Amino acid sequence: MELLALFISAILVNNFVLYYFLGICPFLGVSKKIDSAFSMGLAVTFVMTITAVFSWLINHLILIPYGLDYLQIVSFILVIASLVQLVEMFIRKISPPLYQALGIYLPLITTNCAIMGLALIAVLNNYSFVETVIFGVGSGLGFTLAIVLMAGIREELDLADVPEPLKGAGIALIVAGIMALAFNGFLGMIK
Amino acid sequence: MNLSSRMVIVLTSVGLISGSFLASVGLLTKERIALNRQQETEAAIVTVVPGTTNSQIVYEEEGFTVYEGKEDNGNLAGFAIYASGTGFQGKITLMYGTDSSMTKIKFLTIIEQRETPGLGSKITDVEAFLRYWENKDMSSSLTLHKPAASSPEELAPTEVNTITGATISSEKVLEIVNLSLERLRNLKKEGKLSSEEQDAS
Amino acid sequence: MPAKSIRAEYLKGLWQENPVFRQLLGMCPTLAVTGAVINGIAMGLATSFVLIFSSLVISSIKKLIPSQVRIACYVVIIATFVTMADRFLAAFFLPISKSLGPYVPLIVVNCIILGRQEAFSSKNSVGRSLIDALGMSSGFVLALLILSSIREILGSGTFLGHQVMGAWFKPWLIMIFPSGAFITLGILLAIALVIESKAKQRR
Amino acid sequence: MIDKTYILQSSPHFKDKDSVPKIMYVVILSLMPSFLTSVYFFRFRAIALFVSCIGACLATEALFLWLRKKPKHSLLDGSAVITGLLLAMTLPPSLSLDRAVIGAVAAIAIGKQVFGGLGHNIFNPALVGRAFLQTAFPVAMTTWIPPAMLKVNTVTFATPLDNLKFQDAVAQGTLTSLKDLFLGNIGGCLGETSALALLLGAIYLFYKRAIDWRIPVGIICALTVFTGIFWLANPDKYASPLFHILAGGLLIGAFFMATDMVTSPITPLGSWIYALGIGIMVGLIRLFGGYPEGVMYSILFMNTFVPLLNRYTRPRILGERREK
Repeated sequence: MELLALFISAILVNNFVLYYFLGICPFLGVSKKIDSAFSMGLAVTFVMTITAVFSWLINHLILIPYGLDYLQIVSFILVIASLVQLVEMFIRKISPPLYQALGIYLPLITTNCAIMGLALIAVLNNYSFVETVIFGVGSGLGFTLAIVLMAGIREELDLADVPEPLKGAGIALIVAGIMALAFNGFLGMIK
Repeated sequence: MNLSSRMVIVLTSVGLISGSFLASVGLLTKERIALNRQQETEAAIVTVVPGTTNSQIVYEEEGFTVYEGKEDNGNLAGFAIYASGTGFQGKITLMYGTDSSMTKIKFLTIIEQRETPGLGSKITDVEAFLRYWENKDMSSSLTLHKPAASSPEELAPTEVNTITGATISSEKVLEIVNLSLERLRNLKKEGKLSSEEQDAS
Repeated sequence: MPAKSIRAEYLKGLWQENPVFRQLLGMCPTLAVTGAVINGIAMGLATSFVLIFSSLVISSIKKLIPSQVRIACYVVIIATFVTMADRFLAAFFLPISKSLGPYVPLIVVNCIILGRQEAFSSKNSVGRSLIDALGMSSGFVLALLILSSIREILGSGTFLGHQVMGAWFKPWLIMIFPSGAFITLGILLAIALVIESKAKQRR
Repeated sequence: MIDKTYILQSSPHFKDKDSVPKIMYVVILSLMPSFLTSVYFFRFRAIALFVSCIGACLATEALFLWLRKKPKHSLLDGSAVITGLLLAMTLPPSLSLDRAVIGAVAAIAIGKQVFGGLGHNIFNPALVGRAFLQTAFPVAMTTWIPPAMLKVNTVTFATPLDNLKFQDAVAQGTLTSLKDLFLGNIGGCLGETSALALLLGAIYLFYKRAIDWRIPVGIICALTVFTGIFWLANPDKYASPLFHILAGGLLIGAFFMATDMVTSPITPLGSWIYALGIGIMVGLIRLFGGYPEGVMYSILFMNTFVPLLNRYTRPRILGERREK
């Protein structure tokens, strides 16, 4: 039950984009078309889940037992970078169509703060292994939900008469603000 | 020198240099950070059990710690209970102090919270919330006074106040305290909190 | 290097290439920590520290690094300085370190920093890189300062914790919330664009 | 197939100058019963709030039209008046006027004009204004006064849903009676208290065919089923579906806000999904959420899905292939 609560809260209540402000760059940059937004969301969810697993293992099997917590930042970022590389090679071998869909987004993910943020927030909240993985999947899905909704709205806004200076990032940020207001309704739902 | 060996050498040396840098930074700041943490706990204990000059842990489990506070002359000043739980938006950790016979809650303080700024975060506000927790009867579960009272005199000895507009955050704090009170009463019944026993062991 | 170009190199970070308003970089910390001015300034300074020192180190060893592994080297160097900043804050400024939470370690993935290394430090002399980093840092601090001032004054009625609005003012809590951050930054970006297009017309 | 292509136009459906004000005036007229009951129940406070909200909405609209050098005629199309009217109806009667003005400015500015004005907005402007106020001034937005008819000597007064959520009204037996809910002699937002007045307006809207019937029907059905399950399982703890339908902002939301043509789906299937989503989310928030009421959040939340719903429930034209 607590795991379910954690999962839903990661998607809706503590949404990575709308609550933690993580992954704003892809959220603004790759949300112009629904299809690419969806692929980006999937890629992020995928990498987040794997990162959750590996960052927890490294933190609890190496860094904490040997008192190396000051290497956390360096090791997490290196793990993420190499994981993205591996995932990219792996997908290219296993499933070329998937690679076609996700390929161009994978390198972008290395500097996506959502992935690093996931690892750090999981450490900060002292999540157990299972919790970390659930948190990773949930956060990834939350990111996907936010970016796909945003892309839908931005496609619609292509036809709208948005004031010139607000076009692009400006209106996207205001939409995100109103989305954050709407998502507030879920506050307190997770006990 | 060919390219690949140059790559390896550069990467290793960058790694080594930054690693040693970090190791020294880590060592230099480690003590200070640990000290910060300890000071924070000590300050909280003194807030909730005034007069404490010396404290030690008498019982500890996940998210629940009981400290015993002693005065300068060695007399028991009271107990400080550290407890944590989920709030409206994130974890709340708090500490409250009792008198030496564990009949009354003396003071409550919030150590960490991530409640809504300006609303739920008022649980850290002395005027709006914390002063309503002074001298509460801890022999049974406490209850919330709704709607908010405007002065502590309006409350019964087992009642604490609600924050206007943040009922849930107030409820969460109450819940954390009530749960830990129950644990505390059980521990006391089982005699696990007597300091003599601690001293002997 | 002539004095004029030094000035231009510095000033471009403040406005024309301002990382937040013009390049839309480093948006995550810009939104996340600007609920209070003190947090905004602390974040700005921590990021500046990392940017300036990584630029110095990278521009001085750029010839030694083979281009195939340059990103890995940059990341390690940046992460080193980030850890130093993080540790320093935790050791000496605990309250600030606590309120910034995960966003200090997250400087490591701030696109401004890696972006400047790729775009500038890896190609320019140590001096020019330093000036570029100083300019970008100032631009970032400026952006954080503007956003956090608006949010703190409207959201709490205070500036750096001091009451600046009269008793008549009722704080707009929304400004401290994520929604307020998004909306304010969106409006600021639009204002920046208007100013820029006006300036262009004049030129 | 040819018939179906008629629905394919994108919102807004009404582009010609005549029909926009006409529909708007039907909506305004349909809100009159609620307007009158709120003035009856809350007297001067109600009038002051209506005047300041509508005035501020018109002024903000005019400011934007002037800034963007647009023709002024859209100021008189009635849409800004409706936004002001609806916003005022969702405010607590005790709200101070300066706050109401802030909400009205937010409604028009960030709810409507930043998207390019009428027909382009994604979210219901009045609800954006209300959500802005709710987050900015949470205490003032949840402080209620008793209606003038009720001779009670309290300054503050809980709404039926507050009682349900925070006072355990079902178990205590203090739940507001359905008759009071229906007539509106209760605490709450200006225009939401009297179910009777809202239903009168809704009948007029149906008669004029001004709204998509699927949306209110879907919302009410979803909420009935959702709250009905819990009520049947444990009637000592949960309130009946009828209570949930009559209480709070459900009726005004279902008939007057969720049905806003610009911000609701254009396809029948989309409308059903949208309405069910709102109904279920209202139930979730009221039963398990942190707030006593969730109509505003639910509609705004489902507003964000409308572009996706329009896109994926659109009937495919014969021979059309999805582009790759």
